Amino acid sequence: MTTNLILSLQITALGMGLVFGAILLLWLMMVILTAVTAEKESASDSLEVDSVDPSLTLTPSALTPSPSPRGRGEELERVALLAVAMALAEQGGSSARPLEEPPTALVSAWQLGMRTRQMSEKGTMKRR
Amino acid sequence: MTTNLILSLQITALGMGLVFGAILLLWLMMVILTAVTAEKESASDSLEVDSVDPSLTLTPSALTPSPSPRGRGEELERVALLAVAMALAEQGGSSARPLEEPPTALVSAWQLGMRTRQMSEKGTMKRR
Amino acid sequence: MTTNLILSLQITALGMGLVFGAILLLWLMMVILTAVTAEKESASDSLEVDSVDPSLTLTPSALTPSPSPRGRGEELERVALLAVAMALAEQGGSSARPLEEPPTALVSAWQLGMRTRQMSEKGTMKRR
Amino acid sequence: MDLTSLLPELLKGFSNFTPGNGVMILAALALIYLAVFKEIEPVLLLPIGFGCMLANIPLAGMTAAEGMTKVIYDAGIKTELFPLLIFIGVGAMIDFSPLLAQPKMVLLGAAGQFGIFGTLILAIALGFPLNQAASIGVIGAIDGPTSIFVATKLAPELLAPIAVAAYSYMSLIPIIQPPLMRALTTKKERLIKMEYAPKPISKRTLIFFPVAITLVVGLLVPEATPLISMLMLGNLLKVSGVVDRLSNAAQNEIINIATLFLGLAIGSTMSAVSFLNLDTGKIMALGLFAFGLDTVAGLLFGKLMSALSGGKINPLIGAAGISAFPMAGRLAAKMANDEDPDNFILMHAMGANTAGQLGSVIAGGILLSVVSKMMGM
Amino acid sequence: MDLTSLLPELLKGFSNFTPGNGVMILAALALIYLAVFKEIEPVLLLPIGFGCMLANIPLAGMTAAEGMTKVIYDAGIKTELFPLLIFIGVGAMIDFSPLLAQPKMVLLGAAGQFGIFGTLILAIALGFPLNQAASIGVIGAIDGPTSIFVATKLAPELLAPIAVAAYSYMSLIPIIQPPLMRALTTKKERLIKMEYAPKPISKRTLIFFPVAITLVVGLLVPEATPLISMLMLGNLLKVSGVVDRLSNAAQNEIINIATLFLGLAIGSTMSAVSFLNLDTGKIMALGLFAFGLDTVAGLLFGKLMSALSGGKINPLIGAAGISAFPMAGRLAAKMANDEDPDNFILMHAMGANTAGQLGSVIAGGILLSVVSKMMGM
Amino acid sequence: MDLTSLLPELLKGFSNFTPGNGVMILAALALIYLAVFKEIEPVLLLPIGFGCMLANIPLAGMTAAEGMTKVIYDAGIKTELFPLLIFIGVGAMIDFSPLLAQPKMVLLGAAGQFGIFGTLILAIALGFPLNQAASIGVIGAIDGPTSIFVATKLAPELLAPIAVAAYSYMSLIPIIQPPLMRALTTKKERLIKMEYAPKPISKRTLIFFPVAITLVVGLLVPEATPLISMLMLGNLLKVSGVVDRLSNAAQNEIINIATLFLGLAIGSTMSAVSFLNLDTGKIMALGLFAFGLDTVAGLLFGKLMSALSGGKINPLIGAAGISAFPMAGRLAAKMANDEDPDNFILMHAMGANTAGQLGSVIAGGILLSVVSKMMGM
Ligand code: NA
Ligand code: NA
Ligand code: NA
Repeated sequence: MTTNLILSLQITALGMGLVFGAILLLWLMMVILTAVTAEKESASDSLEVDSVDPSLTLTPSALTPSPSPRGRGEELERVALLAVAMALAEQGGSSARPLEEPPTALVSAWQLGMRTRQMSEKGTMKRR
Repeated sequence: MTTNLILSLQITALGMGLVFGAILLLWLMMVILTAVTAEKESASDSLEVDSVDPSLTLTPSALTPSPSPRGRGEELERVALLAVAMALAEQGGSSARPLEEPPTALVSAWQLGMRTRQMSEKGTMKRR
Repeated sequence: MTTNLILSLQITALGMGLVFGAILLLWLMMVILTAVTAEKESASDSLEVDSVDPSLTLTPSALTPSPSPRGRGEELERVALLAVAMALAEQGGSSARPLEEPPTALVSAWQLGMRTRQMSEKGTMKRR
Repeated sequence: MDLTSLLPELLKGFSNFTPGNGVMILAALALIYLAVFKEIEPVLLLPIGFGCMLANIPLAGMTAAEGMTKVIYDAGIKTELFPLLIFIGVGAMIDFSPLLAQPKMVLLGAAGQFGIFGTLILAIALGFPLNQAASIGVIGAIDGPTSIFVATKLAPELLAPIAVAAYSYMSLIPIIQPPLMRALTTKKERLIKMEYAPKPISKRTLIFFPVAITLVVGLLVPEATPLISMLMLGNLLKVSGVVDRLSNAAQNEIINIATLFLGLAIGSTMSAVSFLNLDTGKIMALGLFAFGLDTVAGLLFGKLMSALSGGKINPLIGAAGISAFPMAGRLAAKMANDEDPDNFILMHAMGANTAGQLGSVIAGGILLSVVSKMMGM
Repeated sequence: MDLTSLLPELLKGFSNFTPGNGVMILAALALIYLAVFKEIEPVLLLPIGFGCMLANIPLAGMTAAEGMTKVIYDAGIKTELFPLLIFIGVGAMIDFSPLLAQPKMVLLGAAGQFGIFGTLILAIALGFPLNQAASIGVIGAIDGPTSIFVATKLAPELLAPIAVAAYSYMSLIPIIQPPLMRALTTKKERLIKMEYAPKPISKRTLIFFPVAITLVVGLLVPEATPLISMLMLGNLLKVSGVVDRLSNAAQNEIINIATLFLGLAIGSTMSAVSFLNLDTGKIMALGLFAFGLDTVAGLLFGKLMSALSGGKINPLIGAAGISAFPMAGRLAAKMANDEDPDNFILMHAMGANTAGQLGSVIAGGILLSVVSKMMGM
Repeated sequence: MDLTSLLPELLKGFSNFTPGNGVMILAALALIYLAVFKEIEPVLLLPIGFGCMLANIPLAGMTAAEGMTKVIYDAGIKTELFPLLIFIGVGAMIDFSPLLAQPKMVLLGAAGQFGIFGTLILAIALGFPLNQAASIGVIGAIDGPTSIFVATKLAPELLAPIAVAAYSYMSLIPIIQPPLMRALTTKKERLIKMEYAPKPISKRTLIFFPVAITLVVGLLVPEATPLISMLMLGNLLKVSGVVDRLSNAAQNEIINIATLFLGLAIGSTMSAVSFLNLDTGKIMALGLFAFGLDTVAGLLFGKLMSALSGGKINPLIGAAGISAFPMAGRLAAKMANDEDPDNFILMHAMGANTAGQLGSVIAGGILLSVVSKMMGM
């Protein structure tokens, strides 16, 4: 039993160490990823994110009150609006959101094409 | 062949006897069940049933003309209305019905919660 | 290698011959099929086709400008309209189209029946 | 390469085509025709017909060891998964409140099963062995999944004709039942109006009911547990109101996929070799007999209940006890309404009809239990 | 035929009924009750409860070699397909932008896994062998599919109590966490407001993120690859925006069908023989301990981060690092908001919460790796 | 416990990582990039790319004997279920009325298959054995499920590069075809206007058509039966109008789930060991050659028909006979319309395009039949 307990303590030390190690690497990866991808983005691109998933949680850029000089009340107002929007989004389900068509060069001439519609059905897709 | 026929007659007697026996026990169970659960119900609870499944068949409490002194015509009117409602319900499909949110104490604070929405999607769920 | 190449040439000759042979038989079959089924059709029946699948491609009878004396411009106008209709149909998805109830003698009394609704859900079906 | 050796290979489709294949393909076309143009249970007869067609195209390999329909058959029919999955969906579509509002209606669900046993007797008399006779008898359950489930257990070799008979006659209910209804009831009986003054059914009752049914039937007739439990699981998913996701999945993707594959797989067993024989004809005839006998038994029991109640019960609702949910229930109500436009017995008929559904499953389980025991299976 | 020989056959359902079956059926009814009337994870506890009921109806054969739930168990649990399919759907429902906007929050997802290892130690001390102790510990991942996946690999015999514990306590988070939150944080700490001024997250970042996570975690902890990759596949299907068909299938039919069958199959392992023993009780207690320890560790680490940051971090968000997505995140935000109606830390809490989801999967994989290696599995 | 012995274990992900894995992961990222940012057949290339990534994470075990993608591969690729299920859905999306209105268009569907055989010759010349050469040739069917079905039967070891080539080039049709169209047709030819005066197609014709096609093709080319029958089953489900439930299931859940799993399973065969070799490069080149040769053959046959008809047929529609439904059809119509805004040949092009779909399946079946026979398989 004692050997087993010592073993389990070792597993704990090792395991938590590895978890923290892996998470630290993820942190590094995320910092690099956001840095690398951000510099390739235009402002308009980043706006798109707002509508990527309104139903799951608040999106960052929508909240950006940040070190602004605006009054606290104004900020709260916005948060309240967001709460309402969130509740509505949750009622509506994810299929209701207006997913904008990502603009692509190659296929754009074929957006009307049936294959596109049938096989990927983005945008105005209604079914589920 | 004759032994087989006798056998089949025995099976029939036994089988129908068992079917009736089982059904009689079900009858007993249903009487007990409705008695037991009814006494635990408030009036408002029983109303809920009305909307549990309008699309499948008439619900009992909606018809309750019963030993009322009202005229036969009035009753028929209600039945006719029901028939129309049924037909409409059948057209609309089961997804159209307004399923009221069952009120529960524990989770109510979490009704807005995503997990609830994602994993059980009751009430206003639109999809399919 | 050379024997293999000769083999592959033989396969090609044989294969393309068979493909053309099979396709010619299909041609024959289609001619017979359209002839046989057409003579059994009333005009009203053939109109139904229009709505069988507006979302996938233009339907023949909708275009029938044919050896008509109408001006080319009028025809083009119709084609343009069709293009718009097609685009809309593609946006809307196949579930949006109004599928008319095919009239049948036997089951018509049971159109209201739940089994029909539950098990085949045609016509106004909303789900997905 | 000797190209001439390929020529027989090229015509193998035709050279292996037997007259039996021709007959079965005509039968397949007839099934598809009935499904599409007469709308006779199209969701099942169309896939069955198409599967039958495929099974009779020589060398197509769909039914071979690694063929598609064989894979589907092994995955869903041999394991009995498909009828059970269909029952989850059917359960989510049934409303038991009319039955719970008038529990005595449940008795009509017992009487309407006599056709099962009467047909079994007749099948034995025609020379079928016990396991096959029982499988044929269960056509009289007048419930597709029950028939398929029992036949798969007792006599899988007869699955195709039994399934075809069960679903074909199911849609012919409006043709089979009315003459018997008129013959066995008097106009006076058909004019009987029934009071409908049930106590309201609470949501709590509706939720406890499927659980209680599963336990009671499961303990009484263990062999009926798979069928009754999946029917009740579907019902519980719906009435609980808390798992609409699952309830909708049961009523849509699960039942649709299972139905399509079930039909294809059953149809694919209809090869000329195994289907074209006298037995198939006998089974079709016995199936029709079963439907008729069920109706007669139900009506006679309805007349008995009518007499015992002092004429307060319209015997027509007895015909709804055969199952064939929900068509038989509506037909009984329609007959009464045709006699007297002021007579509405739909709620009573639907109560008897859902009772028939329960009775069918129970009778199927009892038959399975008794016959398995007798045959030492 | 000797009819008297059939009589024991007819009562076999009752004669084979053991007191253990009775206890387990009561437990099944309790699970169904909690699911339906208390809405405790109904999509899982209702099927689990129903499956448990079926497993304790004697001779029903659902769990026998060719029984329905056995077929489903072999197809989806033994192969570990169901938890992975569920993860595809869950991944398509997660939004990682709050986490990407504040990467340091990811540290909280590591601290919230301490309960896994603390519980493992306790389970060893209680006499469980290493593989079982690790499986019990992984209840502390506070993530259903992770717990099921690891338990299936290490100790499938404990799958049912582990799954029941994981999902039951999951819904009790709002009851388990608040007392610990209040006990371990000062009012001053709970009042801390947090700035939320992240740089905007581009769509490109959101698309690269699931791919990068799969690669990094896959290389670091190969054993975590199945779980993390399916979670990230689901997320990629959603954020890519080009395969809505597949994303919707993942969030609907795939997750619904997998959830229903997973629940039924897990419930069906709860036969009296295998479930009714002291170990089950110990597991339920250890599971509760794991939930508590996770919360404590998360909060203490939150306090540490708060102190290190000079009081700019509200330690309550540490409690969101345990996983239990998304409830723990909302609960932390609600606690702060209850103290001060002007205090909104939802975005930070959700960041910590999604970090907890990642941390749980990673910790599960690490545990699997270390224990497999040690046991020479 | 010796902790130092665990260290290599901890780095095993990296220590087992080969340069080949790195290359394949880059290829996977490229596929995902093309799918997401260039929208090249995303529903297939995204799962294929993701599956490829997983197959090259060392020791992840996804492709091991009991790994997830192996389970899916065995269930759906080895059994050939997935391409057939996809065909049910595709069939429900095809409208054959333009073809039925102008039956002679069907000839163009034969000419557009020459690329299959021309590529086979070239592959033989490059040293591929017959079964592999035939599998590579069938990329020229320009139809994903047909390519996958035939390759699975003849040379499953080449499945991944063949599937990747088939789907990648499919989306490059708008880049591959136009130069060939301009090079092989004169401006005068491209300006040819075509009368469109078909007799109306009755619903009855549309219903009989899929049944008749199944029977005729099934008897002529039994090996093509699985593919053609599932395509036609899907079409029948739709045009019959009586089984919308099943038709919708085919077009949605069945095709979506099959597509996602098919992609993952195919991608998971792209391990460095089996994919990174010269053959893969050759196959990609041969695939491109097949696409071009199909287009050329189609155009030349279109010119022949144009000449024979006295200039009443626009040869551009010949390029639509290659399959690649429906893109090739639209592309031909667009080319004509670009030359003369008043020229509309869409209906003719779609007729040729659906004919190409039929021709592809038939050619695939013939190839399978001939090669199987020759190799004594
Ligand atoms: Na019956
Ligand atoms: Na956790
Ligand atoms: Na082709």
